[in-house]
Amino acid sequence: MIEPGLIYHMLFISATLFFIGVYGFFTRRNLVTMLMSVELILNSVNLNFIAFNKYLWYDKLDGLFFTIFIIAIAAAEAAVAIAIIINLYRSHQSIDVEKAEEMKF
Amino acid sequence: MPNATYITLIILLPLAGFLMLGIFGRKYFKNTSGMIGTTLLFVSTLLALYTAYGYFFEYGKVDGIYQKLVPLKYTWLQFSPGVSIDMGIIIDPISVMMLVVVSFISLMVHIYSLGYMKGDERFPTYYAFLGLFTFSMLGLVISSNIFQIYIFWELVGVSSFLLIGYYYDKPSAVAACKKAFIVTRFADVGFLIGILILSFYSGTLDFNTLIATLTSPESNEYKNAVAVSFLGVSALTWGLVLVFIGGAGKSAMFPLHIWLPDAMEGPTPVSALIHAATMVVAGVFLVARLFPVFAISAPDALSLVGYVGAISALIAAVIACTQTDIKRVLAYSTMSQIGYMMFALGVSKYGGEEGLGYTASMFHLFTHAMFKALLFLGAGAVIHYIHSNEMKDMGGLRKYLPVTHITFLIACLAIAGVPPFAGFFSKEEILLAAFQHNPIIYWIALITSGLTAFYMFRLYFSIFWNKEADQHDAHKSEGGFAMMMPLVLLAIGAAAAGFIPFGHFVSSDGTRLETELHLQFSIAPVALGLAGILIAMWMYKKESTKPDTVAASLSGIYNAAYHKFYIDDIYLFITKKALFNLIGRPAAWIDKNIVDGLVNATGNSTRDISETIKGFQSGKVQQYAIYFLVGIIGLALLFIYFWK
Amino acid sequence: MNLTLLILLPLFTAIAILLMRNATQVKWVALAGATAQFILAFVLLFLFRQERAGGNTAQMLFELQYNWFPSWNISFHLGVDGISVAMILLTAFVVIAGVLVSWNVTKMTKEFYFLLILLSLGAYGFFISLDLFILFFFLEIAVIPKYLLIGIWGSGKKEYSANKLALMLMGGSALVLVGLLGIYFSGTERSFDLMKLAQLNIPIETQMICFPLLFVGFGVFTALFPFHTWVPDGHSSAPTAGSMFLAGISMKLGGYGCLRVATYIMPDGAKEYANIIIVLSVIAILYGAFATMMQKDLKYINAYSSVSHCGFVLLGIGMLTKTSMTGAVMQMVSHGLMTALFFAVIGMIYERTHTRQVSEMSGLLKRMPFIISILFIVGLCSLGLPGLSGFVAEMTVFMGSWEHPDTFRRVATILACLSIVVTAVYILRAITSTAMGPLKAGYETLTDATWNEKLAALILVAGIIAIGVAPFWLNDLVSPGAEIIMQKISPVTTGIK
Amino acid sequence: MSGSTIIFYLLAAITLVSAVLAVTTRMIFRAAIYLLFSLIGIAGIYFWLNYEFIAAVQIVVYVGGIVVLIIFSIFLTQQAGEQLPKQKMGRQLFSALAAFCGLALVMLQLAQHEFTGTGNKAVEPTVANIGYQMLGVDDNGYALPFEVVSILLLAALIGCIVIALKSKPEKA
Repeated sequence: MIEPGLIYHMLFISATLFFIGVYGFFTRRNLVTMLMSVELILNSVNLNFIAFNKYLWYDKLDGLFFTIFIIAIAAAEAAVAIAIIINLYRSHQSIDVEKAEEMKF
Repeated sequence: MPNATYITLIILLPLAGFLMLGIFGRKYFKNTSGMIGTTLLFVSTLLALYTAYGYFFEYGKVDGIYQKLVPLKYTWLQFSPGVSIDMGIIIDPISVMMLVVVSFISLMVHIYSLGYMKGDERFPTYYAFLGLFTFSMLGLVISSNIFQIYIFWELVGVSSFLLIGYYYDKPSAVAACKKAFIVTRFADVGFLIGILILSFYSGTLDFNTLIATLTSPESNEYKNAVAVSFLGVSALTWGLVLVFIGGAGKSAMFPLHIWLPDAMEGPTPVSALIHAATMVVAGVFLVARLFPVFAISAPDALSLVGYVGAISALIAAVIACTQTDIKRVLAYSTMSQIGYMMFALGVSKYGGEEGLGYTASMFHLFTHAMFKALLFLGAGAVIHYIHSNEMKDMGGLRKYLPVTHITFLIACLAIAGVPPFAGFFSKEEILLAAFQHNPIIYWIALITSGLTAFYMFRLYFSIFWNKEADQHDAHKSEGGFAMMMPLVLLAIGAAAAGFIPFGHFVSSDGTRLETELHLQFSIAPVALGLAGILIAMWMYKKESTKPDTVAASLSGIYNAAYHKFYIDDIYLFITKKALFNLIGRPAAWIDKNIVDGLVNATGNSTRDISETIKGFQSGKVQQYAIYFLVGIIGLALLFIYFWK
Repeated sequence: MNLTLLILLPLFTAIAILLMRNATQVKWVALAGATAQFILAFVLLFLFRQERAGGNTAQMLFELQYNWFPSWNISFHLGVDGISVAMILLTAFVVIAGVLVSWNVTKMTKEFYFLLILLSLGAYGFFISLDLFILFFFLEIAVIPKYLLIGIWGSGKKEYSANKLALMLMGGSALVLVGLLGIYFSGTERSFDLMKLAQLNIPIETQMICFPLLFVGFGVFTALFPFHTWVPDGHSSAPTAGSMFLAGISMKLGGYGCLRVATYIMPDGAKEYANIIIVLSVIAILYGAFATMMQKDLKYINAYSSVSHCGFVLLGIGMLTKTSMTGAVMQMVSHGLMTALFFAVIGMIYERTHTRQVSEMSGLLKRMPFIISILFIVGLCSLGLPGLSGFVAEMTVFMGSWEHPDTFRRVATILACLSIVVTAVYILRAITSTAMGPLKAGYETLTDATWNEKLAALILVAGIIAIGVAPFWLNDLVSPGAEIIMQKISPVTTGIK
Repeated sequence: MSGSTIIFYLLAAITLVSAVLAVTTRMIFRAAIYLLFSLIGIAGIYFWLNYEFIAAVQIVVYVGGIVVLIIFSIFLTQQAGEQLPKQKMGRQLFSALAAFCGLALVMLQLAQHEFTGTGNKAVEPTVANIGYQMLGVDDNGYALPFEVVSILLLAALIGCIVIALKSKPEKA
């Protein structure tokens, strides 16, 4: 019923997804697209939790709960992030991160 | 036993005067300060005379030997067991003699100044400083501890500094007081190191113990002190030579004499007191105080004293012949006479007949104080009248200043060694001592004595004869009673002091020393003296061109002497050029540029590094994220593969 | 006597100052506080002498110990011996004089006095701590106000000086801290307690490392060559009271630390490094003196001369004899009083002439006899005139140094002796050209000292003369303490038997 | 290769490919859409693993909520049709390299690691089980985190409002 070997597949997917998100986070200059990359990263983490829950610790539901909470927090985070982005857009007329660099030195 | 209270009072009364006048004088004793100072000193002098009487005639002698009594000793600063600075009083022939001389001359000067300094703006300050000086000088002579003597030594130096710089708005006076202080200070370092050496080897600072341990060849201290040597000279000799350097500085011995002529910038009574009669003989006194150690344990040091004294005597006499400022002539004469005292000590031995030089030296100190103070005070009277120090402004004053004239003449005769004035007796003893022990010094002394007569009478004739007095205001008087009385008293002293049988009271080992005149021996010096006087008379009695002719014919030596043998210039070169430029300036430069530069460089490099590093804080989120990831990967690699 | 009073009194004074409404109130509160400190210091002296006369021979008197941070063995441990009492007296003298001469400060008066009092709090705490941790704590309290005093109320290139001073002193403190921790972790017993550590026999390897750290760290405070460059800049930029506190108190923190902490705890280290200390201090003495000769600004002259004079403190410590240690402490007290007075006088002159350049002044004696008399006294004290404190201290150091028969120390002592000539040169140059000579045009209307200036000067002069005329009381106070420090250093061969 | 496995690979491929496209395309609106597909792919994987509840939540919150939010914000801040500015080549290469290194490292570690599951009896991730445990206050209950998250959500809500508020013009 459960193929333990599949956990490797799941983890490979998760890791790949994570680094795709990282790559996006590094290369995108638009804040909204950076936010998307962050969502990808969060999802890769969720996938990890679920995979472990499914294949290694199926006697508990902890991984699942973490996923639920992460999704909740991600929702909150996205909302706040977007509020910040909009505010930034108002003040800078742009959401290019390269231009928002007041916090240097 | 002597009464310590009286002796303490002798010293403390002038100090009280100093404190009272120094602190409250300007406000409350504007006009009465002179009288206050003089009265206090008068009491001091009476007490000193009383003490002298008591010591010499009542209790001082035990079994025919004058004892060194210590009626008071108080531990002032304890360094280690046995080594302490004590404030004490030592009563022995020389200290009692000095007590009398110092207080008496000081009293004369106090009285004289009542007239001389009248109306001066800083009258109370003047008397305060005189009080300070008298206090320190009296303290110096009764010191029972070598460090105590150093303490008062310095205090004497500072009061001399203050009094030379009394006319502080004259730049020359300011320069002179600085010079005097610094030159003597330089010598004092020698003294200090000498004290350190002596105290180290003797294990004490107390004079009596120190002399006792360092003169007994059996004691361990003595053996140690002689065994250790540096550059082939024993530690003990080094110590004494260094102490002598201190004395030489204070007593203006060659080559540390350069401050003395300049010190004449001070008020004339001060010159009489400090730079003629009392302070400048402190060096002689110091050598006399340590005389047993010099004579018994370090004859080499003692002969150095002798030669330095002789050279100083000669050089000063030569220079004195060429100077035109009357106070400077007197200053060089002082130096020359102190040279006499020094070499008299130098040729002396310890004990009995052999100790004639010691007695002679002290005797000369005593008589010299009288006639040199008189000369200065007389010169003061002249300057007071003429308002100039230069010989060329003077001449024919004998009619206007009769008292001064007579007293000055007496003093000149005394210093020239004409019998029966005081100088004759003391000088004869010195020459005799030199003749017995060291022919070289004897010949130098003889020449010097002729020169002395010459330059003193050059001075005398230039002031009182020479050209006829011109338009001096007739209404000006010679000076009041206050100025005349000290002149007369001192003249009596200068004339009669020679008849005191000095050897009965003061001798190297405290025993009675009979001194008699050897008439056949006296012929040479007296004849030379008279010759000097006659030459001076021939050259200077009438206004003429003879002096210039003579000077021209001796131009080389005359010029050298006129420029004080260029010693001042050498000093100036060493201090201004060498010391300031070669040490001071580089030190300041190094501090500013190298040491401080290093500090600043540390600061600057820190700033530069941070300038570089702060580029990382670009404010760009993505860069931060990349650093973050690279860091994580790096750490992961580190922990996984390298740091298992 | 409860020693916490010495900490609480300045603390309450400082708080009271903060509560005051206007500058006048602030000044009077500060003066009252300083006077109370002054009285307290004398009460301490009196009680201390009484205890000693009563036969109490304990090393530290009035000891007091509270647990402060038990898990790290930090305790609030206070106590005084003669050396501390001497330093406390010095602090009290300088504080009251400093408060008095700052009477005319108008800029942020409240903060100014607050910082002054805070600094005194740090100093008192430092001198009475017997626990290295709180000792360090108070050391830091004493450093920080200086930065502000110079940075805000200073003159000239004050920011530069304030930064330099604070950084160098902080660097010194950092070394001290490292050294303290080294000691703390070295022994078998984790302790910061000074008295305990002194009994512990710290291993020689640790001493070899920690002694230089502590000595140099404290040495920075007391102008150890070549870490002295904050001295001229700091002093010359500081306001008058700031310079007084800096030279009179702060530099003494270092000397006291070198003695009480470094040398006392690590006698073997001290012996190993004695020669280096001697060399550095002789360099400081001579080099400071020669550098002073070339200075033109009165404050720089005094600052460089402080380098030279503090060299004597370090020389006395480095010579490691009881007499020289006593001399070092005396020199600290003497130099503290003297240099505070010197800065006070310079401040008074500057307030009137608005210049500190020696060449721009002349003949001031005519217009301000009081101030110039004080200048003479302090100058003469500086060049070591007997009857004033400088002489006593320097001579004690010389005598102590001379107790070693070896040539190296002899030469060092002789070189140090030579500095008294150089000192005479620069001091006379400074005071004669300011005070004497013809009065400079434009100075005809200058006025003499006011009551507060007179009072401040007289208090310090009284201290100087008290030591100079009667040094035995200070000697009696200090030398037992020095003896205890010396006990652990195996008796150096002394020539004087 | 069973059908189930094929479906799994298919879902994985959808997820990864759309993720790559989402981070590389220069049309911002398309990026959002690719993200949508990627998220749906993940939801599919959850379904495939029999975690229906999570899959549902994934679709409701991510697909229905967050992506829509993102699309709104795109509309609010950007011309939807515009192309995104191009990143510097060096940065792209370096990022790719860093990401690849990280991935390689993780993969290497994963491949070398031996996972062992517990032998206990499985708990079915039914909605009832989840519900009981979520609000349970016993040892395994998640009531407290639940409350915390709810407060966090509230805070986020307020925060959003505050941040996005237009600042009032300052009174003179």
